[in-house]
Amino acid sequence: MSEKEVKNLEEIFEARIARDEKIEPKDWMPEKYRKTHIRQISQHAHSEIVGMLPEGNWISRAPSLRRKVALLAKVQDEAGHGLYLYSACETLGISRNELYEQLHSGKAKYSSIFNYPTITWADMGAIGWLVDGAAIINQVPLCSTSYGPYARAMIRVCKEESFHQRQGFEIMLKLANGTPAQKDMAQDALNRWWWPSLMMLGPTDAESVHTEQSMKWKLKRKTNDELRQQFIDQTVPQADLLGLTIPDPDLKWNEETGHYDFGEIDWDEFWQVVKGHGPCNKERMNARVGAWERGTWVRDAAMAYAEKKEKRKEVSKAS
Amino acid sequence: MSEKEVKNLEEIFEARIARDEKIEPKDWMPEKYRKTHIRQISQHAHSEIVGMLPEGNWISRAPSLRRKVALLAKVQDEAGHGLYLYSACETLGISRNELYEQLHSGKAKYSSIFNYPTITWADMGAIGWLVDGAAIINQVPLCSTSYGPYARAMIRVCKEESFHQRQGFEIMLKLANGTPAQKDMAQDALNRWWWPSLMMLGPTDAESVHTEQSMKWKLKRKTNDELRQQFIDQTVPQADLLGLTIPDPDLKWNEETGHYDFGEIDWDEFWQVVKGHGPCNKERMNARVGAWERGTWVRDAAMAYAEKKEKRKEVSKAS
Amino acid sequence: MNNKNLYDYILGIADNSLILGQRLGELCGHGPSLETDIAGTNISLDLFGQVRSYFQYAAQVSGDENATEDTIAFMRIERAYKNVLLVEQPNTDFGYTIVRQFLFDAYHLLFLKELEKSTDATLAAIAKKSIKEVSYHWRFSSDWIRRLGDGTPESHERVQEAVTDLWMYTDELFHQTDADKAMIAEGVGVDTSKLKDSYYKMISDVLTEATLAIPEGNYFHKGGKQGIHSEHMGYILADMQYMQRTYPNMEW
Amino acid sequence: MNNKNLYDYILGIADNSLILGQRLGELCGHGPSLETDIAGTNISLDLFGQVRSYFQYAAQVSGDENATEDTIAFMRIERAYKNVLLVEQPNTDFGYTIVRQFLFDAYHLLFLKELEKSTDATLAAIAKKSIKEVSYHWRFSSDWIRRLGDGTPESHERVQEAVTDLWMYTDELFHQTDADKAMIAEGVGVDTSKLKDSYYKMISDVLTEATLAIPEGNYFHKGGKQGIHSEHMGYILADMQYMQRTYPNMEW
Repeated sequence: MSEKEVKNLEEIFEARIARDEKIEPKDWMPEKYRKTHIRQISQHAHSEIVGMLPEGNWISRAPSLRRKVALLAKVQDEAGHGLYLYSACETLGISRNELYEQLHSGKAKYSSIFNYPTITWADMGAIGWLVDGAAIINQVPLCSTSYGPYARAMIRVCKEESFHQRQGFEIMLKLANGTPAQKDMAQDALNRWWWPSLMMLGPTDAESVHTEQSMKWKLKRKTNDELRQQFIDQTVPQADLLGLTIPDPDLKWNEETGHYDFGEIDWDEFWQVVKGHGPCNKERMNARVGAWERGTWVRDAAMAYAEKKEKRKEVSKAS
Repeated sequence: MSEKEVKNLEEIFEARIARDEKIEPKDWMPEKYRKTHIRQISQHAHSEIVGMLPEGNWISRAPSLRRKVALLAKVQDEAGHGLYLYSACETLGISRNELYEQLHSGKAKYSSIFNYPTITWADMGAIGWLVDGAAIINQVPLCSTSYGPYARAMIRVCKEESFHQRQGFEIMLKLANGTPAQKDMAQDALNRWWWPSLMMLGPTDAESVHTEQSMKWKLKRKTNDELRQQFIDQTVPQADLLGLTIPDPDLKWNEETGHYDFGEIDWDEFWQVVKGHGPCNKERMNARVGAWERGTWVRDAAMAYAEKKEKRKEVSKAS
Repeated sequence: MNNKNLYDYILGIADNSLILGQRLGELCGHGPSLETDIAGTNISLDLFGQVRSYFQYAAQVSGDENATEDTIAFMRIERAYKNVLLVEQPNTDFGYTIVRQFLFDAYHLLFLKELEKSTDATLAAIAKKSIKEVSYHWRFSSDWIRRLGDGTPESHERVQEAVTDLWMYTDELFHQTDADKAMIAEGVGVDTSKLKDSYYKMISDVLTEATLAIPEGNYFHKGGKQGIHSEHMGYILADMQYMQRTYPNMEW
Repeated sequence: MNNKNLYDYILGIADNSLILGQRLGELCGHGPSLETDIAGTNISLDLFGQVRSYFQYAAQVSGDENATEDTIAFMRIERAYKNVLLVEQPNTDFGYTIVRQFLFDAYHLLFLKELEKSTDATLAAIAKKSIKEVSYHWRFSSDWIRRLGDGTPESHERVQEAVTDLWMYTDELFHQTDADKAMIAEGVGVDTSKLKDSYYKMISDVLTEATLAIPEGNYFHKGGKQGIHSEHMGYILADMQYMQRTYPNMEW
């Protein structure tokens, strides 16, 4: 293709996006669009499957059968999200094995929040309430993003995430209205998860590298700081309802702006965790890579069996 | 050596044993004596180290610090017994690695009692009281057996075993005088360990293959049935003291014989366990072989390091 | 308790699902592929769902007004759990996990199809609902037996080892306790002795198709149904009961 | 409690021995040789012996007449355990076990030599008695570092990996809690900040001798001393507390 032709295609492409048309896998797309989407969708998919681990950690110890069933279902949903998102990503011409390879080698990232340990049952509440809460704020706008398969996957994901968030809030509510030991547990979980949840909305706008292009492609509709403010404004009243204290002495309602003011985020911690130095980065990667390696013989067997079956079918057809 | 010379040596040898003299490693001994001793001493050594496993199973869950320390010390003693006994066995011209090889391949046996699972804390009491009790009855006569290194090892072993037995009885006593839950636990352990403990004294005399020769060499002073009767006569009053019921409806004092009569032993079970079909035969072997295999690189490193050190010493001497 | 035998009988059924569900739950997020992870979690979910139905019924039957599905699930001592030894065996690898599942599913399916005919309406209803789920479990596990058995030489060897090792726990599935016998006599319980031939045929057919050898061992372990478990059980319970034991008498 | 800081300080010391002793206890009977099994069990025994002395003292200090060495050892919730993250790391293999031991022993020995000078006579006495034991632990672990580091290529690589992985838990040993600071001010506690240089020299010397590289990572984990543990801790406690939680208020 000549440069001019490409330029022409790009113009048509950008115009389609501007008209809110969906881009589909077979459509022409600029290489950068494809790469950016692979990066973001796969990062999202990886976050779902790494995110199974901190919650999976409490399945064997859930305090009631009802909670155990709900937690299993939640972690299963996350695996399901991983599956749709990997599939969406594969439509961009990359295989799931390549995506795993990127995760396992550390080339691809996943949400840093999952590098914090889940050390009490209340963490199951806090993750649902805060982490899924922040995730929804990140994700709802993606339901109308420009790339069709991603947008459709996100519609399904968001619906389930809302359910998870309510479930998490309900765990917190039960604890907050429980015995002193339970209330302590809830407050402690809020203390530990609050700041990492704020960090989930991404670095401050000044530090964020992908914002402008992502806005154009509708991979982003608001800046990180706007999303963070939205999350805080929405969450503070919920904490009040629970009777729990958000661990930020600078947090207060600002009549003028109509938003909550809040304290300084420890960005050093954020970048440390992103760089791989969070409390559980190593455990999470070991768990994923370990599962993958221990599973090699199983996947090989499934493939060999499928091939044999195929061959037998051909033979029986031929004869 | 001519046949006659051998015959002569054998006569001298048997005469020494008859005079209660000890046979030492450098002394001449008949090949059968050597083989029989390797078999018995290694079987005994293997029993000590396999015997670490059922008790080791409760170290992490011991109910008090005092009990945890005592249990650790006991299991450590067993490892120590293993060590003396392997050493005694090595004086007969076989290496510890060869002995392990025999254990791991299933060629060498160990006491079948350790193929039963330890499923409650009370099992720590029952093992000390009953299993060590039966072991002592088997072992005390060996303190004056004919082979010097074995006799000396047994003196040390027996001293510690008596201590273990008292410790086990004390665990039972505390449970028997405790809450109903504790008393149930104690009775349940007695129910499960009673019959296997009786079997520990070996098959009935009619079935026992090694008795006659072993008697002559002072590897045995009493028959299995005599030892079993001794164990029962000694243990029944202890059970009474604990207020526990021995699970044998046929058990009763016989004024005439001055011994307790007792019920039929399930020898089918005994032979099943000996043949490898006990509840934990496979687990025990997996644990031993697994530890050995996982430790290969460590033992190799220690050997390589020792060789390097030796070489360096030579080099520095030479220069 | 008026219905001690019925209570014990319900627990004898449900504890299998409880402990197997727990074992599968341990694996969540650690499977060989996302698809098997989802399936394993799904089976665990189904089993715990069944457990809840059984234990809610058992709580009623117990006559103890403080009994709930959770006190029954979490507050018993080890000797009071009645599951078979098979389901408590460890997740050694995917081969063992699948074989354990396969050997249980075949029994579970045959059992439920009979329990559906129970004169006890509640048990019959739970069975009816569960059959659909367990049919899927059986399809999943037997498909994987075929894949692994007739896959690569390595998978064949590994799954054969698991079959050989776990075979000795199959006979206990058909062992009848006193409560079982009493409930059979009343028409409530399933006479499992009548299922044994179908069971061994059902699994042998799949094993043969999967090019696997049917073990010839004729010694079997039992004890679980009497509460005499393997050494694995204590560790399962230590985790499973952790919260209820550490924070007793609270609502979650 | 009058002596809250002293109580917390004692627990801060003893919990390290408790959890490390527990980890070593898990290995009993599973070591690479009989000799290492005996040595590991012996170290575990020493550590639990020390724990008993510390907790008996803590029980006195607590002012709670129901407190005993066992209630303190077994009846706290996870967030109330004050051990460093290092000691709760898993027994991945013999390399990790030895490196964990080595990194702790060096600190432990330096610490006890200072604690021996404490104005608190009980702590000074426990320290004095423990120094002899811990000197042996240090000899054992540092000897094995040399053997593994300068043994075979495989052992070198494995132990290097363990050193690199566990290095990030060393800095926390010197982290001072409020209770630590208060006790230092009173002359009871050890000012660990003064031990840091000696510590890194002590371990670096052995690592160098063992032909191992000293990790260059300059990020470190902490949290254990504030009761924020790794995900391993819950499982350690589930086993360790199992009996006390399941059968509360009984004597053993």
